[in-house]
Amino acid sequence: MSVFDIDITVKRPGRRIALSLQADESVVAITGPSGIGKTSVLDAIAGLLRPLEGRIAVAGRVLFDRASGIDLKPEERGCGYVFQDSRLFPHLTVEQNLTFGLRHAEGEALTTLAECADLLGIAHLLARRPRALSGGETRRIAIGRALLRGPRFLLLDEPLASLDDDRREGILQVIERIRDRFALPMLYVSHNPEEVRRLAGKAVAL
Amino acid sequence: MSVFDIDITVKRPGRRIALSLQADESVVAITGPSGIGKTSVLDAIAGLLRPLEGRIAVAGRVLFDRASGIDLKPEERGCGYVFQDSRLFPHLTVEQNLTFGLRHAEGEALTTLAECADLLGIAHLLARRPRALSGGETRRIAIGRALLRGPRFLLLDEPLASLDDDRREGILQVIERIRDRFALPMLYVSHNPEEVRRLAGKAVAL
Amino acid sequence: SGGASDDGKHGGPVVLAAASMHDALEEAADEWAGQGHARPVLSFAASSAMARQIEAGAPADMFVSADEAWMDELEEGGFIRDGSRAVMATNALVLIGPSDGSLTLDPVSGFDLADALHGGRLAVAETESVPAGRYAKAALSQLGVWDSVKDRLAPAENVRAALLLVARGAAPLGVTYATDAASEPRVRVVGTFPAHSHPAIRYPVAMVATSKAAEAADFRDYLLSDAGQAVLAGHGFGPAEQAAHD
Amino acid sequence: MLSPTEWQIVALSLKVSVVAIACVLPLAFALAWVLARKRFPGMLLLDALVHLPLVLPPVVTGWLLLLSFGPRGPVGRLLNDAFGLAFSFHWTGAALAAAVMALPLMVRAIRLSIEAIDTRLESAARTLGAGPWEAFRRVTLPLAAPGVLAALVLGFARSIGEFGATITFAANIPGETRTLPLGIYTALQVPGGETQVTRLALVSVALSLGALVVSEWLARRGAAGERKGHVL
Amino acid sequence: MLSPTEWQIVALSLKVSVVAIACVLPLAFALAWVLARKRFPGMLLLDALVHLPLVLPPVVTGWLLLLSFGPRGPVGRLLNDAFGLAFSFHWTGAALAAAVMALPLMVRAIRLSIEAIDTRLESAARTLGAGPWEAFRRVTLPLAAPGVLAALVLGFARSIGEFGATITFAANIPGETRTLPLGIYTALQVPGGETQVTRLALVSVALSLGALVVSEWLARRGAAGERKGHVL
Ligand SMILES: Nc1ncnc2c1ncn2[C@@H]1O[C@H](COP(=O)(O)OP(=O)(O)OP(=O)(O)O)[C@@H](O)[C@H]1O
Ligand SMILES: Nc1ncnc2c1ncn2[C@@H]1O[C@H](COP(=O)(O)OP(=O)(O)OP(=O)(O)O)[C@@H](O)[C@H]1O
Ligand code: MOO
Ligand SMILES: [Mg+2]
Ligand SMILES: [Mg+2]
Repeated sequence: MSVFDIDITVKRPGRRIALSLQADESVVAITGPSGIGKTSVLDAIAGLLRPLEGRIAVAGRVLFDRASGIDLKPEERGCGYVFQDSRLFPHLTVEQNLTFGLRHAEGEALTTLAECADLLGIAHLLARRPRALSGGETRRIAIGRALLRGPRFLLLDEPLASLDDDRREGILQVIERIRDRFALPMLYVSHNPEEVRRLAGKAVAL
Repeated sequence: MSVFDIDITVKRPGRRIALSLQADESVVAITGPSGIGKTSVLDAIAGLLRPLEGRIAVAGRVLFDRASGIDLKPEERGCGYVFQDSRLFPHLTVEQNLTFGLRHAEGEALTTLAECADLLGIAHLLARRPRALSGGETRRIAIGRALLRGPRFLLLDEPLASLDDDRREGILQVIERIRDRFALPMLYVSHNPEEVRRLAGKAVAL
Repeated sequence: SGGASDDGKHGGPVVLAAASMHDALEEAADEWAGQGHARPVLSFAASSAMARQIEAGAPADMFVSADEAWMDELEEGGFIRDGSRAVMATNALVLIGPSDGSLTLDPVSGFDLADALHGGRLAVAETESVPAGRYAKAALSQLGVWDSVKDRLAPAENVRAALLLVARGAAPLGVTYATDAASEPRVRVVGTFPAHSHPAIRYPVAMVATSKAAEAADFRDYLLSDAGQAVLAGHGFGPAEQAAHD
Repeated sequence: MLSPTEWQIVALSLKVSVVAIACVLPLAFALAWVLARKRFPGMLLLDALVHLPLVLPPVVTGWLLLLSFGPRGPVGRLLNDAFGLAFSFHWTGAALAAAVMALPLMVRAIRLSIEAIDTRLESAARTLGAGPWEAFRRVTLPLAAPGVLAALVLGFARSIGEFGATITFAANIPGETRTLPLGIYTALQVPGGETQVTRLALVSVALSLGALVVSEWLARRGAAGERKGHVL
Repeated sequence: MLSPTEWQIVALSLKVSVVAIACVLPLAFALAWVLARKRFPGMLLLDALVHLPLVLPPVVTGWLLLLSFGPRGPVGRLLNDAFGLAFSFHWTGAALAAAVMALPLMVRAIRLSIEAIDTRLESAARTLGAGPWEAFRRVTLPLAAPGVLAALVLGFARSIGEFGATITFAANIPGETRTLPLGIYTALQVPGGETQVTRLALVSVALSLGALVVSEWLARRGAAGERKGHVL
């Protein structure tokens, strides 16, 4: 049973984006130039964008199969999605953002609120609202929210963009630990070749 | 006459951020960990955040001087600001976003719409609205908007985050050309040491 | 001032009139215009609203009130022309029910109104403020039945609204003017209140003190003339003279 | 300051308005949500129907209420047989009239807020495991709070001021349907009633000023966490 | 279908409403902007003042208009002396009444939209060289478009239906101030006038249905460019 078994075509105005991915590696990097369709593919896997055709299976679980009419709702897919645009909830505090998905934890608990806030260096921000955060702080909270949700797999859309080297290194280590300890499947979009080399067992270029 | 003559203190809830910068180099990089205050400092230079005290002069032009009561309005400062969060106008097309500041061009014309769209690879997007753009496309349009505004100086807040290597290289070359041809003062926030080395004559760590 | 009466668009005098006089005055105005005069401009509203317009200096020429109280108020304030006040018409008060009913009930002293309501409410115009309601209250009190129905009332905005409540079956019985009852096919007159049971129902007319319109006074005189009175009588109004004898 | 009768009028007005707005709020929200988010044939008709009480003179609305919710009206008969609910000449009728008149204002305000919500936030909630209803409750609803608050203020003010539909449908019965506007109207009909009109009008204004103060306070509390330190 | 008199009523209603809404829109926008963006002492008072015509029974509003804008009122005298503007018994009076009654609804709708605007976009416009006024015109105003559109619809519907303030302030003069609701009122005084009432009411509904259609069409045109391809 492969970890990722994905073969889909996604429609975007004026173009179609195709991804075919069979991988036994738990972390797969997705690369490709800006605008090629990386985010669109992640959206499709998360259940936010319906593929024209194809099949999506992660860790043996079929999320979408056009042929047999399977199309799990986003909340049934159990993904932890770090959106490229973060999408923090503006009406909630940082802490409420982080714990939003806690009650729906599906996989094993990867971390606790305290540990996560500590690792990401956001413990001092818990009472704040997203509007009063810096770019990198926003990013880190988006990562924390996806981890705390207890996901079956992770979709990471340039999670480390706009973070300084020290932070980046710290979070890379967290991701590596999750990969090694939980064997959690991850799709990792990044433009950074070094990150890709270090994290991913496999890289697909769109 | 130094290109940058800045000495300010900016207030953020619970902390003060101080920047002291005297530089004769036209491109200065600002680095520092996430949340340290890089964006706040750029906001202060752009006139969006009033410093508690100090003085801001760029290319001999005093933009702010607490002592003598000078505080130019944002529209009088003539900066081309690439915001960390892009801030494209959602109600305008990409083309209208790009040309928004054209009528207020202050410095020399750095580029034309056609040339700029070509260099940034966004010519095919001109009729679109910002909501239907990818992350990297949004970023490139934010850069184009700042350049087309005919600025006296540039404030670049991680302009190349979330761009692939090829795009990054292309835009780096554009910035280098502007630096060399127009000797345009630039403050460049980046976490990428290679970019900083390549572009900036000087780097300050916050 | 640039009011409606002197911008040349409306040749005729501006007449503010009680809404219940609508049909009668429209016909009278037609008749008057047919005699070669400029047609009066008729504005219908509640008497209170019109009296306040006159007090505020609105460019009206003539006022037909459903209510002597408002005319008194204007007279005391000096807003109407001395000697121009007269009673233009009178009316009768009736008890009405739906036209598909067969009830007859003579409103005499101590008549069993409460029982006839069968648990429903008696539609009246508001009994403290609206003239038709005040007459109804006076009549019911005089006949000794007020106490038995005063908690069973459905007071409406004006007498037309009370009429509508009965016509629509929301109330089994109502008290209105005879003219209103005659105009609504879905109601029938169950009984007529004796004239002595309530103060005489009079519609006073007067010229506004500031009136400058040429033929305003003439139209008033026409309404009081035999020809005018005949038009009003055609709509069920009683003659002006009757009131004068009170 | 106020006479016992006047206090009765004020208490009744409050009861009628509070009940009307509380009952109509969920309906207003549902309509606003449907009009903001769904595209369906007949949508314009629904939209028009909601606006009806705004367009028609209030007296006509009261008259239509009488035709449908009155003792002989089809809906009125149904509700009476099924639940023993009677509207005509009853304070519930005044509340129904107030609710109907407030509805279009409330729907618009809430709809504007819902249309301003970035639906990508709802998608984010879904990926975090929240079903449609939970995403609605935890994201859509709180983000629509400014519109709901505006709807409450507008609706309350409108229902405190509602006159024509109420008097036509529910009549002007002291202690039962004589709300503030009906009391004011009654006073306005008599020469010299102006002082009472002024007193009751001031009470109306005070009531909705109170609602305004509460709403602005709630709005600021909600916005406090989002304050920006920026000059611009 | 309609008689000449009825056509006259319809045309007058349109004229009154269109003029009222067109004239009051800039004021509504200015008030909405101030209430949304500024914090100043007396703000609540201004807010309350704007809501006044909503809270007070329309007849009282009409009476207050009569007292202030009537020929003997302070404002009325001033406007008459300065510009020869007279309101009583004049269509301009009906327009003034309609404008005043529509104002609170319009202010709220626009205010909701302005409050939803991300002020960082205005900052961005300023750094691009636009002064406050230009940033307002090119960013704030277009982003407030949904609220303005809603304000136009609400205001137009409200003014098409306005009765109490108009008849009290401007009277019921055929061809001058007898708008649709006053025409309906007048028809209600006539035996068998219900068919005319129905006809005029249907015209009212048709007019504002027209306004609705136009507004939904404009709203969709504006939103078309921003459509997302997402399922959610
Ligand atoms: N609008 C705001 N209101 C209040 N505090 C803010 C606001 N924006 C940022 N801050 C806080 O001010 C501090 C400096 O933020 P700033 O955005 O300048 O950091 P930065 O250096 O740009 O970080 P990054 O690299 O993550 O973008 C941070 O602690 C942040 O939480
Ligand atoms: N909401 C949308 N509606 C319509 N088209 C879209 C939308 N989002 C993205 N697109 C278009 O679809 C294509 C793929 O976009 P996508 O966001 O998947 O790219 P990407 O590979 O993630 O790019 P980047 O690295 O710049 O984020 C692009 O051409 C983009 O313009
Ligand atoms: O003003 Mo009336 O016609 O007595 O109810
Ligand atoms: Mg992307
Ligand atoms: Mg920053």
